[in-house]
Amino acid sequence: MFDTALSAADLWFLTKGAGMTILVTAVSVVFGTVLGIVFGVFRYQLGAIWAAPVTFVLDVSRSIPLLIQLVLANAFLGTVLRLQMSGFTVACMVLTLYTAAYCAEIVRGGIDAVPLNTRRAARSLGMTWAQDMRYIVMPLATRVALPSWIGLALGVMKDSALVYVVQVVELMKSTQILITRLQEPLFLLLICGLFYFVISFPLARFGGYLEKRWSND
Amino acid sequence: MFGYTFQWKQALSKLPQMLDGALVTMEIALLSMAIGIALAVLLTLFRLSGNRVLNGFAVTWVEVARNTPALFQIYMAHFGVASFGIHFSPFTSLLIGITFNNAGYLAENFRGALKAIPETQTRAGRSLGMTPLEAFGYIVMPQMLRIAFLPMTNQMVWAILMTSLGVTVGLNIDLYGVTQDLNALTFRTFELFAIAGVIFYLITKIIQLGARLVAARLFRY
Amino acid sequence: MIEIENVYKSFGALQVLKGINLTVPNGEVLTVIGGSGSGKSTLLTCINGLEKIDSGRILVDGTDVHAKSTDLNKLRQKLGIVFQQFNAFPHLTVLENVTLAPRKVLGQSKEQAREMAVKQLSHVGLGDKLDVYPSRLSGGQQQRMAIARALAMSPDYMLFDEVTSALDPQLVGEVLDTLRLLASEGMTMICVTHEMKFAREVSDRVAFFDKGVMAEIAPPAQLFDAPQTESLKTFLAATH
Amino acid sequence: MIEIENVYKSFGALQVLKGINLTVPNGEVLTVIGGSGSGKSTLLTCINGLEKIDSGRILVDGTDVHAKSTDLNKLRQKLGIVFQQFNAFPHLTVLENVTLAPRKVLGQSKEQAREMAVKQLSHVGLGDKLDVYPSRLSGGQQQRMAIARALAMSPDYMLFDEVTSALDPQLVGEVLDTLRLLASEGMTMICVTHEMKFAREVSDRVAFFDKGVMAEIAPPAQLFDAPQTESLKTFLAATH
Amino acid sequence: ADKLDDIIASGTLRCAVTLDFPPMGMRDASNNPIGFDVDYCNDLAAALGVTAEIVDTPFPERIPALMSGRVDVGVASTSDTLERAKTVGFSIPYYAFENAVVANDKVEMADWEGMKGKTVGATAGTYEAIWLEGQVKAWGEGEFRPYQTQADVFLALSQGQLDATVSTVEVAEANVKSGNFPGIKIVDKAPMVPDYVALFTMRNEYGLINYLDLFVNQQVRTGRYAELYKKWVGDGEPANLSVPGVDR
Ligand SMILES: Nc1ncnc2c1ncn2[C@@H]1O[C@H](COP(=O)(O)OP(=O)(O)OP(=O)(O)O)[C@@H](O)[C@H]1O
Ligand SMILES: Nc1ncnc2c1ncn2[C@@H]1O[C@H](COP(=O)(O)OP(=O)(O)OP(=O)(O)O)[C@@H](O)[C@H]1O
Ligand SMILES: [Mg+2]
Ligand SMILES: [Mg+2]
Repeated sequence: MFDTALSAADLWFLTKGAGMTILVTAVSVVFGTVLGIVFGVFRYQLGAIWAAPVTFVLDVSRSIPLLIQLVLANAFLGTVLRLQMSGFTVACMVLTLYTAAYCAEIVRGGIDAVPLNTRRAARSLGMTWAQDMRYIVMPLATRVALPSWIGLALGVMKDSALVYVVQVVELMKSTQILITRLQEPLFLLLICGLFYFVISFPLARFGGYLEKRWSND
Repeated sequence: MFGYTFQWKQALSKLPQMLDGALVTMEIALLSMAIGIALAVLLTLFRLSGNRVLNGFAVTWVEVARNTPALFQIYMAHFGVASFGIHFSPFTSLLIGITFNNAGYLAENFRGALKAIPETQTRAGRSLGMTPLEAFGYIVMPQMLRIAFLPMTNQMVWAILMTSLGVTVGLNIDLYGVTQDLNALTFRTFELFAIAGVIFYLITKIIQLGARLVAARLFRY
Repeated sequence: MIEIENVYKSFGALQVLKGINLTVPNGEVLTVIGGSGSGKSTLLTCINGLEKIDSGRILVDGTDVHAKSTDLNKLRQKLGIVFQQFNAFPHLTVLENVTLAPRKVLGQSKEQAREMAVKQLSHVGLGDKLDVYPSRLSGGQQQRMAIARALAMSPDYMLFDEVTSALDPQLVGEVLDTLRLLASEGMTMICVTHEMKFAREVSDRVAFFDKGVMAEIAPPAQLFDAPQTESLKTFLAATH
Repeated sequence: MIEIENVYKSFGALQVLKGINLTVPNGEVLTVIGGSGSGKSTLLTCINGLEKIDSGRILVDGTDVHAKSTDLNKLRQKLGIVFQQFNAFPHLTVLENVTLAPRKVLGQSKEQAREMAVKQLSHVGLGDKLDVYPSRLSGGQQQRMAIARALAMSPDYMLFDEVTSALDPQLVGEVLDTLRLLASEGMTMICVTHEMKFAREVSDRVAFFDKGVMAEIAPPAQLFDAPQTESLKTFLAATH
Repeated sequence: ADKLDDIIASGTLRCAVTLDFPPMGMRDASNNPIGFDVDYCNDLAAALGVTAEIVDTPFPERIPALMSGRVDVGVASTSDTLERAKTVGFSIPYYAFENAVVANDKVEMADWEGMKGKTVGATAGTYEAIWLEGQVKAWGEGEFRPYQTQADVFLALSQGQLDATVSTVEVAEANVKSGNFPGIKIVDKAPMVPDYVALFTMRNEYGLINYLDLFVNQQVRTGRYAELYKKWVGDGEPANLSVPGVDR
């Protein structure tokens, strides 16, 4: 069907782009999750009023296009503060906050899903707040939260396509570069889509599987 | 304090142009939601139909929409399909891309919502003499839309945010496009995009507030 | 008249109805009793065609319910049914619950449907709840609304499937009173129930189901006071 | 000894406990009965400090439960409590459910905790379910596991809050038997229950709560056979 | 130490180059950067005695990339507009473009005024885009679309999504010649003031700007300018870089 000039080197170039996509995603998701858990517990524990500043920041990062966040962070860190940061660093910072914002919600939802009575049972056995959190709430909340968390990780992976604005050459940008040279947009886009799909689909299915498995016990 | 001098006045003077852009952004988001919801209901029906072809079509749509970046979908709607000689204007391309994405995500939400509606509701409808389609339309769908209302609000917010990707297909009349055009002229990047960010933030807040009011009016049960 | 002729029905490997024969003439109140899983609910859903049968025939006014050519949607308008679980449509007010099917299925005008609905709702004692949402109703009120909803289609037959078993004890009475009223007005009814007192009082005949078989059928006095089979004796002993 | 002195407690505007005075000496089995919403559960959760009180005092072995200086986590180890809703930790096996607190709170070794757990689980008849997850247990078994879990902390007092009301009738017996066993072993117990027969048999005294007030308290024979107040008479009439 | 010292001390010169702007910047078959601007940056690095690092920067990102400190200088065919000079510091011009009108084969178009009423586009943020958008506004009919990259513009033109574009003659000729974009033709010169492009760096780095001026001057003087022109653009006269009648 396709008579293509695409070479093995070009495929390797795309694979490197996909590698960058995965790297940016992995870094952001790891740090974002840690931060999200901290914020999530923090919000749950402090109550709405004390947690308001954090809530606001997280809310902002969910309410402004990622593209603008990247441009602004880049302009602010680089142009205003004159910090010498690579585009990769800026991209990871923005995506980390972005991940944390959604993750905090997921964590809070997970904690909320642990029945109050189960927690009461733990406390009435003499467990401290921390023990209750560690041995009862976290394991149970994880079951509720993990499927959404996988969804989030995949979302971040897809949204990382936007980090091209800070000169990070990831999968989508690699594809555009090849389109520039080879002028086979449809074919290259299909390959690019396939790459995304191959990374994303198994994980998405795994999330669905966990959800199904855990929803009936 | 900074090595950079802010020039807010110059940037703020462009506010009217940016607000015009915000209107276009909202227009695209609203249209894409309206069409997206209709398509999502259709996809949901396809999935319920038991017909393998229709079901396969719906599943493919949903999986592609959910497993590839929105940027990809929009780029595809403009440059990809043009390889078949089908040309859409930037506005239409963006609308198609976002609508495709919305429909996929909403269909999945609807499927989840459907699970929460007891089968006995359909039975009750059928035993009053309704056809399957009537039972779906009058009984199941309204309840489904209520359960899916919050996810729908989120999707609306995402639709707003996704309009920023229109620049990749040559759109320059939406909020992000206008901002970028202004930036190309003056390079007051931080100021201009900060203003755009505030406008986006306000739009999403208005949507969320509006959704709450609508929900209060619509779902009194 | 409802005629049930040698009806068999299985779910997978599980045989639920094993050759049921039963005729319910117009005007009769038939009560069906029996243990859990004996096939009572399944019989009702087969009568109005919500479930298919494996063999045999069910005729309603002479129409074969499970024939290909039968317009089930039309047929069901004749057959009101009320289930154990409250099936109120939660997104509609009480009035809308009752007027929905008359308007959309029978094509009645808004006014026409409303008039009928108000009549039926008053009948079941909900005349003052028209604009309330079902979530604000008690279980008993929800069941009475479901009855009014079925009656608004002007059915010729009413099927009741343990309409009181999901209710708190103090609410059972109000729903049974509604059934009594209907019976006294001459409605043809099949009532699946666990309320023996009610069955004894209201029914013309009582049928006892045991593991998919109609083990006994007789007027209440006879069935309750002189049970013939061992299984009925055990059943009656357990429910007293 | 548990001493409750003039305890008041409200949730917002709703006054739930209105001056409760009660002393439970060691070794006593006290049963608490009363209508829904009369404050029985609230009293129990106040005794082990899960809820704060508005005024009055609660002393357990002389320690003021609600004093700032009291180490509640320590105190709660003395006070086992089992709730109406099954509170199994669903992600842990039966054995892990029971050993968790002894290991993490009391700092017992794995073997030590296991030994105790096996003993208590056998005690309540679950010696063969050690490695099963709670979702595979019946309600009655879950409740007995909850009792074993509380007993594994070697508490001096046990509080039971309607531990049988969420159970199917046929499972009630097995849990009540476990309570009887405990009582016969001399455990100090406060049991909130609706099982009048059980209350009559097992208790040293029965307390009747009515709208946040302890309306009557007496040995079972006296309380059940010669109720003093109108409200207790009505209550007993309704539950028979 | 100023920027110039910093670059020499660090041993690398980071240049913003736009790599979808053939023949000025592009990629070879193994996706490595090549082109006039790439060579120009390498020359500059060599003169400074450091190694060059090419940072691929789309047109709209060139100045932001500099302002955020991601690059040291821009060697990216950047028009020296007065508006931009408020933000960055330009060297003397190192190249000058004439602009051409390029159209899709299927479109009837005799000269540049044929663009009136058509769907036209150019690369967002470029000199020619700003001119073309102004023309479309002045005509009051037709549609203007700014795409993110030069490649997207020609892709859209080749697909027929655009009727015409304005681009530098060099780019237009290179793209027509390459055969990558079937179905496009050069119609006419665009009636624009020649587009002088310059190197740029931070506005206040006078030492570096000074150095850049001299470097551009030396490139012409030594014949390297003509050499690079021949290598990347082809036979013919490279544009005159001085404006008659005025000094800078
Ligand atoms: N849709 C179904 N699929 C599979 N099995 C079913 C289905 N519906 C009912 N059954 C099974 O058929 C048997 C008879 O069910 P049915 O509901 O008719 O009994 P019943 O007499 O109404 O009992 P109950 O008094 O508990 O309502 C039961 O064993 C039930 O599990
Ligand atoms: N956390 C709470 N917040 C607000 N109100 C509460 C809370 N817990 C209990 N209540 C209210 O306090 C009152 C007493 O509740 P409590 O659970 O103590 O009653 P009870 O005697 O145990 O009743 P039951 O027999 O139904 O369990 C009830 O009206 C209840 O609704
Ligand atoms: Mg049944
Ligand atoms: Mg209670």
